[in-house]
Amino acid sequence: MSQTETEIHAPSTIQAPKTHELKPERSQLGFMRPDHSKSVIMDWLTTVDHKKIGIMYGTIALFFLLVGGFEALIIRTQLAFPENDLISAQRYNQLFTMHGTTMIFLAIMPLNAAFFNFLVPLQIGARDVAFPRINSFSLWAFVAGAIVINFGWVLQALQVMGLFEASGPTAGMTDLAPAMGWFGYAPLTGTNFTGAGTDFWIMGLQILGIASLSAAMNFVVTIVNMRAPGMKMMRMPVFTWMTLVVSLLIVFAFPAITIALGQLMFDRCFGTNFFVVAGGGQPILWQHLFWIFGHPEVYILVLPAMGIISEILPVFSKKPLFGYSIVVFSGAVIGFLGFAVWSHHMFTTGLGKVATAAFSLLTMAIAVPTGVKIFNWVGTLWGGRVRFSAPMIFSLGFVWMFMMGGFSGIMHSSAPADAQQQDSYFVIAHFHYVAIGGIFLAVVAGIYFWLPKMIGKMWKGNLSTWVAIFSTVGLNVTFFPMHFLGLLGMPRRTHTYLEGFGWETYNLVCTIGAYILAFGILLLVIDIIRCFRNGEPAGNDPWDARTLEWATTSPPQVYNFAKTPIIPARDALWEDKYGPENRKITYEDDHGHGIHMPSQSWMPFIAALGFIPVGLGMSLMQAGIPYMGYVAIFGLLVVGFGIALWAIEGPGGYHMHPEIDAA
Amino acid sequence: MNNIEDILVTRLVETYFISYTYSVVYLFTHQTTISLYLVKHILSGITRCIQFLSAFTGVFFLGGCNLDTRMSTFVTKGPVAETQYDLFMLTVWVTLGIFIAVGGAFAFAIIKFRERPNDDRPMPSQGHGNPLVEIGLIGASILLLVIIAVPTLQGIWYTHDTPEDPESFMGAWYSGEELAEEEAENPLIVKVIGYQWWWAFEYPQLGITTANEMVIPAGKVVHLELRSFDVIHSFWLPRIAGKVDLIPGRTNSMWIQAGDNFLRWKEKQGVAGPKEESPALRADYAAYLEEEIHNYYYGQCAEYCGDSHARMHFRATVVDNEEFAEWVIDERTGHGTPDGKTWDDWYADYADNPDSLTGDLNEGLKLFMGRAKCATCHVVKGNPRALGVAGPNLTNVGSRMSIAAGWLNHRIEEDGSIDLKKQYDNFYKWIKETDVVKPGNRMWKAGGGGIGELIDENGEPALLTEDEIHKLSLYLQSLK
Amino acid sequence: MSDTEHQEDGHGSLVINNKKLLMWLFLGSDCMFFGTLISTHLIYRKLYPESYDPLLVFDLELTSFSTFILLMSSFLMALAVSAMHKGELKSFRRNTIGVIFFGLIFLACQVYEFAHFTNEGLTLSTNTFGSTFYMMTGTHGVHVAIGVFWLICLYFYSYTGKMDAHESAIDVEVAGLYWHFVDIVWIIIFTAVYLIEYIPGLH
Amino acid sequence: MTDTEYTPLPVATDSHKDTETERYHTFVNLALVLAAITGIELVLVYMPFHPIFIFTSLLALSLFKFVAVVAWFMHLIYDKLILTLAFGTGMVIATGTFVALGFLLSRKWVDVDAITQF
Repeated sequence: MSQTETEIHAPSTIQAPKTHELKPERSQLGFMRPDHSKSVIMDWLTTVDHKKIGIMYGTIALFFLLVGGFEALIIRTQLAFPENDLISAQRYNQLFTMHGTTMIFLAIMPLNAAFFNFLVPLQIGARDVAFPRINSFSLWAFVAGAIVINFGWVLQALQVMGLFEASGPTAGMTDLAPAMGWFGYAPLTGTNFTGAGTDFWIMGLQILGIASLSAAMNFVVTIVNMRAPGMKMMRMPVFTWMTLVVSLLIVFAFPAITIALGQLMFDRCFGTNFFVVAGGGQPILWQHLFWIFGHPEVYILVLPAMGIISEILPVFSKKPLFGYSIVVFSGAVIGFLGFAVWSHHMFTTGLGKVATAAFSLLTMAIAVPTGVKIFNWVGTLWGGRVRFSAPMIFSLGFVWMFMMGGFSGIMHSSAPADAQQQDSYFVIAHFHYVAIGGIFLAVVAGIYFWLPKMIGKMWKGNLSTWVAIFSTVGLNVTFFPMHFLGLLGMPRRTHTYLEGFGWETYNLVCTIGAYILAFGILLLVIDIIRCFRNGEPAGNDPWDARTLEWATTSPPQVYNFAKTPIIPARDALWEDKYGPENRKITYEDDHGHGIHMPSQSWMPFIAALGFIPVGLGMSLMQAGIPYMGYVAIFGLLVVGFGIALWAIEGPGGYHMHPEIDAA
Repeated sequence: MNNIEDILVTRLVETYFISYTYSVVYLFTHQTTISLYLVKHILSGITRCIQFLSAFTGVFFLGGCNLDTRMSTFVTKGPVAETQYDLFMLTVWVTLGIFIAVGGAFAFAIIKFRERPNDDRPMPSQGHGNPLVEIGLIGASILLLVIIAVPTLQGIWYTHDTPEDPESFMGAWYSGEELAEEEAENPLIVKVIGYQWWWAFEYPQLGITTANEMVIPAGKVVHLELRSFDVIHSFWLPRIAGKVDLIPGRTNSMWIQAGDNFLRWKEKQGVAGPKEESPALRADYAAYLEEEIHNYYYGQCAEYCGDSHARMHFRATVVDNEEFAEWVIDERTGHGTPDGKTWDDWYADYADNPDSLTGDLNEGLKLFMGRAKCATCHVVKGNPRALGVAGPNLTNVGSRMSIAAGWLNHRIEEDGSIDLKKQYDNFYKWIKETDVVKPGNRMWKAGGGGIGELIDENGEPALLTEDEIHKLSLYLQSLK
Repeated sequence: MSDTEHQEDGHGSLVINNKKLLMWLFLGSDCMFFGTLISTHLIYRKLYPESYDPLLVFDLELTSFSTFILLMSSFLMALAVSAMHKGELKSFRRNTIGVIFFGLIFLACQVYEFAHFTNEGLTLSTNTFGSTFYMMTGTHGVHVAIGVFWLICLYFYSYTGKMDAHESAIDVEVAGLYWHFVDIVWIIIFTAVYLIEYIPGLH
Repeated sequence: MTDTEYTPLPVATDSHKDTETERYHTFVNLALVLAAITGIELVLVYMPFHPIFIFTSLLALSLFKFVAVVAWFMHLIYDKLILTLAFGTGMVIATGTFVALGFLLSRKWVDVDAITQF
């Protein structure tokens, strides 16, 4: 990775006033800290730099995006023709389960986390996040969760190659990959219906939950506490605001799923009766607990996208965001109302009239703040000077497609109409318009916008236009017909369908669209690689942007800002460039102390990796493989020791003196 | 950015707008010609290039655009589905309005305010918003939502509780016998029970049970009690009603009605006065039911329920009152032995001298009771020893238009009769490769009791032979 | 313990101590954890009031005793935090050892209670009451155990001489917040799970 | 902090000590009150009052204990508002969820036949 260049840019310490050699020191445990390592791998594994962590999140998430996309392509290929037998029913069910899980937890959420990590400290003028080591822990816990959740695929691949067989001690290993849908409705997740895949899924999600929770708390503290002087809450960039709202949503929504998954795990491993009908368990309770988490989760996915768009549109219209405060406020309202509408996923479960009506009305209410955002985006363009650079093309596409997704959302909010749409392809169309037309396009817009900042290289050529054409055309060819499919009665999650129901043409068109979309994503990957390999130096502010992250170098130095900026206004950089004299950014004097940097550490990495034996051990124990309980306990000990040593080793830290460079 | 790129991108954005307006509009133009004219006026100023694009989109959707399909929610055949459809269309019109207004403003802004080459306009004003505009827009969106909300609430109340409709009380239309006194003031009740992956339909008032193909009277309210045996399923009969889930540990209910009742039908016909009554009107109403409602309806499980979720269909046959009564009697009577003996005699022969029972049907029945172990899981009304309840009730299975929970069909669409050849093939296929037709099925593997696990005296696997399957198929076909 | 890395590098807008804010956020989140657990328990109680009579196994004297113990430990914790702020290390140690001791008594009571209930025939898999009860009180017990472990660490850390009235006071205060939270959760559980079962004729 | 330039703060100012002493008295009083309330609760459940009355009183008393511990032992009234917000949001959402679930799940639709445990 070109990231090694960052190291070269690092201030040369020889010129520092005190001859201050940057050498690793010993921690309070007596070990050498892994600072200033020459080994690139060691440097990245132990890094606490929010920018490197962000880039790692992004890379892994893009990988899983491709994995999830590949799964989707197989699904679509299977459905191209009626009564197709390309893959078996079980394989199909595994694919759509893992497609949903992968896209939500392993692709979109970490992509958002990548942007949070990279941008938030830069946007608020901070050196790093509040707890850099917790940040590193979050990343590696996410990786551990991803490994556990996908472990079933590995076993299945081994099984196909003849290297693994469910016999002897592993006889209980049936259903290697999860196959109960990404919301795992009980009692299908019970031991009488599904096997080991469900356990991998439960444990993997549990670990991902820990990763998300720790990251989210970290970001709330960062945003509340670490802002540069003058960066009042109402001067923060909208993306930072949305990060704050999303982090709070994670903090308050994830416990519900954690407990629900815990109960499910107890049902499977220790014979409790939470969702076991014969023992009095009510599967409906799982649905409630899941959606109490699941609906805020929808906003966890989509609010960062809205934040990205709210950053890009002003830059390329040369105007401030229209109605900043109301956009921020509506984001917060969406977040809060998000906790009060969960049952609209359950209109067909027989909630009763009053509850159905209440959730129906609340769902309509949540359309208002969402609409407000769209109005404000249009207002931002109005009277501006609209430049069609790559990030802008995707942002405009986002507004368009997200609007489409929003409209089918309003259609769902009418509970009786939803009785026909629920669990049909209409729903699939709706949330893919939101997820691809909304979130994916916004994330791509974000990549086009910020990658020059992240790697210091500018995009080459106009491939982005083709990416936009293929991905939006592909998305619409794939998902627009699905509205009709759903209304013509095709239920979702069916691995095949009979001829004669009028679904054949639509399905074929959808499949063709999926390949067009896939081609668009392929072009995106090519474009990113081209940018890495051939990009020209980007300069600090290639887009004539407005917010603070563009005030520093591209890529930013490890300490972000040589001197702490003092923020006089919203849109700090814009005011600095074009505003009156009294709104220019000034810088704090550091009194020659240098910049205090946190030390790198192995402990978060070790503690997080302990989750792998915990997850796999618990899952395999449920499948009846001997000694696996001990593996799980061993993993817990690794986690515990990692955290304890992390606490004892002390935060460390060293000083850098960039002022010589800055001069 | 250079000139060509600029034009290209502008075109791209225009293409977004136009192709979308058109394709959404197309959905609605299908409904009435008036809206078509309206839309034509709206689109009248658009250039040739755009017309070409629209034509392209039009052809694209025209190819597969038949909205009157088996499970269509567009062409409804009952008040519940109709209410749901009307609400859907209301949301469509409202959102279409918003789409045109906001999308139009959006597209206008993009085109009007785009940066032109050598643009020497002054820097845009750095205004931060306009509170009046904001509040106005919020107010407008709330107003639009109220337009949806009020009918939604009415719809929720209407579709939720089974209505008290005197015409639908069993006493008012059911001519068969053996109806308990207190049931006369109730509508027909059907208990729907979901299994992995088939449906049981019990008629508790009539003491009958059928599977996968329910029969209901036209124009009458039917109250459904929904339960599940194992995992969550969902009852969805799109043309008659939206779905309600079957959740284990819980009883849900819903009501369905195929076709309007007399009162509602009169209202729609514009006949003055709800009390209006005449034999001619009644005849018209009967004709309406006969022509538009009596039919064979397709339904499917709509909640993912495991391996063969895709193959968990069901059917509803809507019949008139007399046919319904006949069907009930048929179901109650059940079946005799193939050659008219009493069951006692047949069983005596079966025990003492099975070889005396000859012919394909008797051979099939012997397999049914014996080697193939069908009777351990299936009920055949009449047969005193076929009492298993783990699988679908097979009474009159030969009269059903499909087997394997709607997956294997033998209905001739033109006249609604059974294609006997196809039916035989379906039975044969189903028995021969149950696990292929429906992976994970318990009829094939039930922990030692399935037909895929049959063994001979030595404990060796001994699946049914082709000849045995042939005889079983013939026997099952004869159950009608 | 010393989790905050470089809050000193935070800038002028520093509103509140990082660790403290983090802990309060965690507690807000923990409210949802216990909220979900207690909801599950009470909902199943409401759905199946007749399925099980907890008075068969409950022992109000014991539970009241452990409630009292936990309340008092919370009191001592408040004193320990106060002592740390004043820089009185000895007083801190004295109070902390008291908290640890009371925490251990509480845990012992819970272990006894679980063993007693199991002997009486109520296990995890007996019915929904068993499942929800054990999981809820067990999760609480795990919280107590982690708290005890944390305090023991702090206690021994106070002998290393690395404690100071500034940073360590915050560490102790954060541990104290956690401990108090464990106490308030028990206040709710004591009322919602134990006491109301004794109200005659409520079901 | 292992910051080399770090200078330990003076232990505590006098005024700081005074507030701590003041708090000390508050804590002692509060502990007594909490113990007393627990005693009252214990007695209350055996009293021959109307169940609804007892239930309401118990609710109020435990709520008081809850708020008292949060406010004083956990220093919330001495601290910044934002901490109250962080914790309060969690409490409000948790309580709201509990109440909503209580309404949504009711005995009347339970399919008792399906449950074999009792």
